[in-house]
Amino acid sequence: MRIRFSSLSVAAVVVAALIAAPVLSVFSNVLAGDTGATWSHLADTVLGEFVFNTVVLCIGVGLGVSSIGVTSAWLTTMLDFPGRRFFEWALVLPLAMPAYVMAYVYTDFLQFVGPLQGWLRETFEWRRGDYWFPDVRTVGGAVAMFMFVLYPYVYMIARSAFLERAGGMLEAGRTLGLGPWGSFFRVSLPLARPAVVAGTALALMETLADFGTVSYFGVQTFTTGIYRAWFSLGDRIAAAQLSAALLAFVILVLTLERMSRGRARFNNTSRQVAMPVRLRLPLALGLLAAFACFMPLLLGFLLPAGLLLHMAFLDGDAQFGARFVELAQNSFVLAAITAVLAVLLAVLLAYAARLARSRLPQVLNRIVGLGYAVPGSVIAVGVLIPLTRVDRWLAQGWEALWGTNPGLLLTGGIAALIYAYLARFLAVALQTVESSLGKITSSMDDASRSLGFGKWSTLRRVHMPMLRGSLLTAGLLVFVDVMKELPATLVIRPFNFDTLATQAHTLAADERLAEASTAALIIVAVGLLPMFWISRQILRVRRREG
Amino acid sequence: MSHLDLSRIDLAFGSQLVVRQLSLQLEKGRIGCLLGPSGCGKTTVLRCIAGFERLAAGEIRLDGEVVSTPRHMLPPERRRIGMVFQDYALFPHLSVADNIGFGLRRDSAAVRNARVDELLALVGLAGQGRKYPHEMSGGQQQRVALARALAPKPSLLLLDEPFSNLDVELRERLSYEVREIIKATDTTAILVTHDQHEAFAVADEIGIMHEGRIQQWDTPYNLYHRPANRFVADFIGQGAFLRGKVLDDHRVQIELGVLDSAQPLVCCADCAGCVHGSPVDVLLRPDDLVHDDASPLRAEVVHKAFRGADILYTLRLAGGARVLSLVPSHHNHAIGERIGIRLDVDHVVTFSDERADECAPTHPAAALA
Amino acid sequence: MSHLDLSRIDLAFGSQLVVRQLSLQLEKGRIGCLLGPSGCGKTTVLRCIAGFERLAAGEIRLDGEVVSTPRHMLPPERRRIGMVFQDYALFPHLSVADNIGFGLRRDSAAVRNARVDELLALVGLAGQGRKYPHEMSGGQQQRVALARALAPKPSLLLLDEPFSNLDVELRERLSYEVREIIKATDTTAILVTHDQHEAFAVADEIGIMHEGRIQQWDTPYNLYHRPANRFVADFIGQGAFLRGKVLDDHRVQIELGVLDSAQPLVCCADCAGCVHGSPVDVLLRPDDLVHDDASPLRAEVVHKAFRGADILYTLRLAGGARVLSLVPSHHNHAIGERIGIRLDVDHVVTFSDERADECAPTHPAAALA
Amino acid sequence: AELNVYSARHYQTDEELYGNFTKQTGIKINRIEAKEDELLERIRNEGANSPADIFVTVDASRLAKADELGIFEPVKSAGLEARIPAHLRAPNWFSYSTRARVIVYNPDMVKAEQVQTYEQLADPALKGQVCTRSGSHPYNLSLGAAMIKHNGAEATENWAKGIVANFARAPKGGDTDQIRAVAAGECGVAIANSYYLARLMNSDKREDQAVVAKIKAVWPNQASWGTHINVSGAGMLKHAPNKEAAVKFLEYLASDQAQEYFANGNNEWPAVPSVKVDNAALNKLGEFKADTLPIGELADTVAEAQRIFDRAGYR
Ligand SMILES: Nc1ncnc2c1ncn2[C@@H]1O[C@H](COP(=O)(O)OP(=O)(O)OP(=O)(O)O)[C@@H](O)[C@H]1O
Ligand SMILES: Nc1ncnc2c1ncn2[C@@H]1O[C@H](COP(=O)(O)OP(=O)(O)OP(=O)(O)O)[C@@H](O)[C@H]1O
Ligand SMILES: [Mg+2]
Ligand SMILES: [Mg+2]
Repeated sequence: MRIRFSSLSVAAVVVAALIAAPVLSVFSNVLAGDTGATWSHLADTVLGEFVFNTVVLCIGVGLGVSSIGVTSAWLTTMLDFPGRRFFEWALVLPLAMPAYVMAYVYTDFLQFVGPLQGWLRETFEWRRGDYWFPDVRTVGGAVAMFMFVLYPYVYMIARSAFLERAGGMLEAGRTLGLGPWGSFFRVSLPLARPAVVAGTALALMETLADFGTVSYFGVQTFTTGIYRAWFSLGDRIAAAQLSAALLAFVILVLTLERMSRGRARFNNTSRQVAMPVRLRLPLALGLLAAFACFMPLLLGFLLPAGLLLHMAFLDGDAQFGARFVELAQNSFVLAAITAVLAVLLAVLLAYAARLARSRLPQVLNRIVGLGYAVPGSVIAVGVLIPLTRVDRWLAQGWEALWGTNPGLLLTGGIAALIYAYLARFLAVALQTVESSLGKITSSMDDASRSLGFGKWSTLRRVHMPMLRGSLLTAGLLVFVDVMKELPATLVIRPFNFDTLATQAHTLAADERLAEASTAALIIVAVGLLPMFWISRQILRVRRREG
Repeated sequence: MSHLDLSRIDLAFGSQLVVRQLSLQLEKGRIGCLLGPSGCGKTTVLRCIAGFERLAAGEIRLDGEVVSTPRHMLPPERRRIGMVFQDYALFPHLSVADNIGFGLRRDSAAVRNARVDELLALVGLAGQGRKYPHEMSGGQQQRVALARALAPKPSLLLLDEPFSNLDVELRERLSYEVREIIKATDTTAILVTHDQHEAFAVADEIGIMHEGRIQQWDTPYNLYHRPANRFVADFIGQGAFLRGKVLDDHRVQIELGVLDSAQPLVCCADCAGCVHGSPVDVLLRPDDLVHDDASPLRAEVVHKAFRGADILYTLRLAGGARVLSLVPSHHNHAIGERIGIRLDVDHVVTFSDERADECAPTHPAAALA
Repeated sequence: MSHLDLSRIDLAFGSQLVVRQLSLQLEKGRIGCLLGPSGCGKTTVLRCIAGFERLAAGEIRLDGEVVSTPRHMLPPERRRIGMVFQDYALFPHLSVADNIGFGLRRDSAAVRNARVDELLALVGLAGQGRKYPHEMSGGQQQRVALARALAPKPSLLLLDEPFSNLDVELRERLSYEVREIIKATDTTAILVTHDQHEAFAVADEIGIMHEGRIQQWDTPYNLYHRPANRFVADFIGQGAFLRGKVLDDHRVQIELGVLDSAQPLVCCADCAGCVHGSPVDVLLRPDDLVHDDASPLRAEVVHKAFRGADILYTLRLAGGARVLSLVPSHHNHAIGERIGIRLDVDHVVTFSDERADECAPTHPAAALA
Repeated sequence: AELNVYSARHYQTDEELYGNFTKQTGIKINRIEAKEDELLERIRNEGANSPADIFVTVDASRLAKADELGIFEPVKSAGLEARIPAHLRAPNWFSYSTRARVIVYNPDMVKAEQVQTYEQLADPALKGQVCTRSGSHPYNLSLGAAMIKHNGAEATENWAKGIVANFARAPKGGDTDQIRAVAAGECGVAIANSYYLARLMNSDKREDQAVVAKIKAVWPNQASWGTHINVSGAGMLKHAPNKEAAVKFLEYLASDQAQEYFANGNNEWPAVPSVKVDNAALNKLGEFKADTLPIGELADTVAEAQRIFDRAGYR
């Protein structure tokens, strides 16, 4: 008897291999070439600082996003206070703000020559050195930037988890003497652990992959180190090795986290799916809660968006007009296609791993997830390597058959771009979907199978509907990420193809921040549309399911 | 003062009233039991007591303190209750030992571990503390839920079908031990169960619920022998109703003869019935009809259920009415056979038949088994 | 050829063998039942049959086709089974009607609706199809699970404690109707239950499981009266063991007198015992001891359990041994009272006592209730 | 006909430059604009099938590096050779515009004579006064590379250490940020690219004018090797599918009109000496002596400059 591979696992392995190819091609450089000189130079001079800054950044951002994200998610799901319904969806908004734009805006606002300090100096007739003012362009400032734009990852995923049918277990906690806070720390939070970890991991991976913000702030991190090895020292291999080291670190952390879960599960064990009634806070506490939700929103969105708007009005992009419709359309189409694909593929991969008896799909999924931690330029090159290779085979084949050279079939179009996005952002969808899938008991699968449904139709008829909220969340996260993505878009896009992000970059890279504000604002605005729609949709799903 | 006092509580889900004007009192250290058909509101009553549901009317007092009214609710965690949920609601992220020790967070680790081990042993799961809930069988999970609720020594225990997934032997042992614990610690408890024997064995007082109301709150003996209405008579134990005519205070004429009651006839409490000549329905329990080969009275076997020690025969009388009889299991008769029976009635229970519907709400599944 | 055929299957969770060398066959249209203490592996056997677990050894055939071996598994959806899960596993995102209609995707909407309504009526939930599972009581959810499994008319039904959360009346009605459906449609079924009366009433054949093995696969009558070993004797029904001495093929001497068996003495099947003079343990069922005020044999009441129709007395004999006796409930005696008893033994069941441990694996909860 | 350009230049005014070429020749231009190193990777990966005809960059050492990778094809064009000075071209590529790395200072804080050369910026007298952007930015690396060529590695390393010791604050931001910081008094002196300065000077925004009013600019090293310049340049690719058009384009870029667009649009100086642009700010900054080192040779020492900066702690 032959062991048969199911269509599901074959599909999943193929998809995973394809998506992981760019990351693997980064790894494949690890053993090539002699990079001893570069390494010893880096180790002697800057590596320590890179590592130190990166660790500080990770710890700061990790603590920041998880505390802001979890607190706001918990407040809006479990309690009732003034403005709760507004905060439920508004807390997502900072997501639309690219971190590097935030960095520009805040720097402009807060730096020595900026309006705030300028005003202070004028009003109080201070001079340099007369007063202390926090400097944004430091590690601390970078932590703040990332914290405020990235906490929505944790907020959204944790919120899904809090809302996901844990009513009975919360009640059990209450009968065992836990108050609302105790329930939070001892029941809700541990049960939401995979979600909080997923959200935090995403935020951290995005932080690790960031180049724009940290280099603008002059904060040397592992990623700026990769760029330095690659561009300044001209050592591509060493750059790849540095990337690989970064990824190894990420794998290590994620693996340790998985292992520490042991055999614990996080699904609902109770048939009581309805959430307990929200606890209505007394006014004073309610205002405090509203304040706690307002601060991240203010700092992560309202203030920077307001500043951008101010700039855009004062002296925005001279090209504003019909061209922007095209840019917005390009961005939107790319983001929408990628979001849909990413969600579908993530479901496929997560579901295959759920059903698999072997560890292989889980390992593959972790590798697929790594794309998010790889700096955009590196992944762009990582995408180009396999893609152009395939392209060349295709071209050769074509030429052998038809005698003409078709040029590059894949790399020439947006397909390559979407592939690159998937390689980078599938992690986002995957983490979201995986954490929610884990909340569905396996008896749901069994029940459906016993009623005559195969794996695929069980997926379609049982899991997908139950995951609806999370799928929308995943789609939204990917959508917004694609809207903001820059390095890969720059290199891989086809001829004469601009997006809002490239437009903003063109100006910002030329140090024309005010003019870049227009495109940046439109990124935010275009991101807002689906965000409104999806947040409403998610709320509706949640409300209906009680 | 009662330890637990529910007075005229109403509870609604949306517009549907699920608990209606329900009152009950329980003294400290007593074990009450709620019995009733599926969906009658038993779990809901427990949830009201625990503080999970907001009352639509009435109030609940614990130790004299008002804990629930339609406007005010003392949070569940401040009621010192322990609850076994019908669906267990174990924590999937915690091992069995951690589940059981969950409510003991104020104790030192040593004390907690000792208590957890003690409870694991009690529920027959010694040494299995390191497993996770999903690695346990249904009945094992149920026992963990029980242990978890007992661990913090609550002053009020709410047990929602805590033994439903256990085998008879384990169920009897555990219910016995839980009763001992409750009595030894002067805990008050409410048990919900579908197993009447269990209710009889464990509870001091039993309430029969139907459609959100308590029909009778009484001792097991009285429920069986002096049911307050036709619903209770029907629900508790087995039996059949036979048409009869009242002869006098102590006697009723039925198809099988004249029943002579030691006490004056027991009628439905709030019925006018029981005057001479009035037609009544007489409840015949399976043990009221004794199998006797020598008896001239004969009935045809229409159904039989082997029950181990005895066989429960469903018999058709000459007049067509059906009655039940419990016969030691070596009297094995075939279906269709006509066997001898004899009346051996101790308590005569009658219900006036005109007003039957009012006396005893009809029950959807009341058809005779 | 049997419809269902498990031959020598093993199943392990990690390194722990949970099902061991288990075999069973069931003809088409028959209802088998698995009885056994909590955690003995009943659910696991059903899950193997359904195709959710991979065998460690052995094979399962359905209609002659091999569906499970350690290397190959026919997916569950191709086995034409219906299963009621111990935890119901209702789909929380679907209404009750949609849950029940879930397996009917090939039918037209009209056919499906008709079937759903029919099943809702069967389980006593007519008109409640639009509710969601979490809006139903535990017992109502259980009935939905039953209806869902029945809806597609599977050819093999696996029922894992399908009535555990239902009241007696409903349970009896439903188990009766499910039996009728199974018989009418020539379905094969395996029922797991903890309720022995239910097992006796519904099943054609019963397997007693213990620690992953089947101890005896037999008819209800034989299980009760001819238990294959001490474990089965202990597990099925109630009873006590008394020391005795074999006199001859038909007679045993015990403290209460000489037991005379109509058949040659039934001993543990694989025991050497039952020769003259050998010491044996004699099983006394509660119905083997009859209460008789006139009898000179006296025993002291040490415990009593009111059971409605009768009271189960635990009695201490002069020699200190304890026995059980089932007495009609109007014979109400107080604890400590000495009452008259008389032997009325029909089937004498004895186990050779030296080799008792080998014959009948001891059972953790085997202590007498 | 078409022409495919991979460009690292991304100035908005380049639109006209390309539009004009199309108008003149009927050749449509397709562009991808990205950062040079990534583009270089793309070209390398695409290999023989690459659609790219022209590669445009804004850093001489990148041009040289690309050349070293062998992706360019030599262009023989008498016209180009005649118009573009020798130190601004190589056999395989041509520069079309130049920008200078100038010193900007705040006369309230430092004296003009303190900041006449790059080397002076390392003078302890300027302690706490110097601002620059990151040392690993190509503009600064290119300056470092030139200094190694002129002064030697050791001197450059000492210089870098001196600069680091003089920092008013850690390197951060872009060149414009440095200029603003000087105007605001956060730093006394900074290094910036000429076109950022010129852009501020040409700006009609009030706050930009306020900045310009507060600062003065210096052409560094007029007495020695001259002011460090960098270039925008381009070359034709080896696998270019449209070689004819590519050559035409390279030649077009050296034409008077194109030079004006190319340079003036971004406040740069045309590479062709004969072309004079009319740019108020550039006019005001006036003539200067530029470094005449063959610009492509900087590539040799860029990596070394980075290593020196790393050692000196010039992040
Ligand atoms: N996933 C699992 N991992 C490890 N052990 C398990 C797992 N599932 C069940 N077991 C163990 O296997 C044994 C048999 O479990 P099973 O669920 O078959 O029992 P059961 O006879 O159905 O019991 P119950 O009557 O309590 O439902 C139990 O001891 C249980 O602890
Ligand atoms: N959340 C809810 N929303 C609407 N109706 C509900 C809800 N919960 C319970 N009900 C209804 O209230 C009634 C009482 O439910 P409850 O759970 O108290 O019954 P129960 O007596 O415990 O039954 P069982 O013995 O089946 O567990 C049932 O008819 C049920 O359908
Ligand atoms: Mg209930
Ligand atoms: Mg089970």
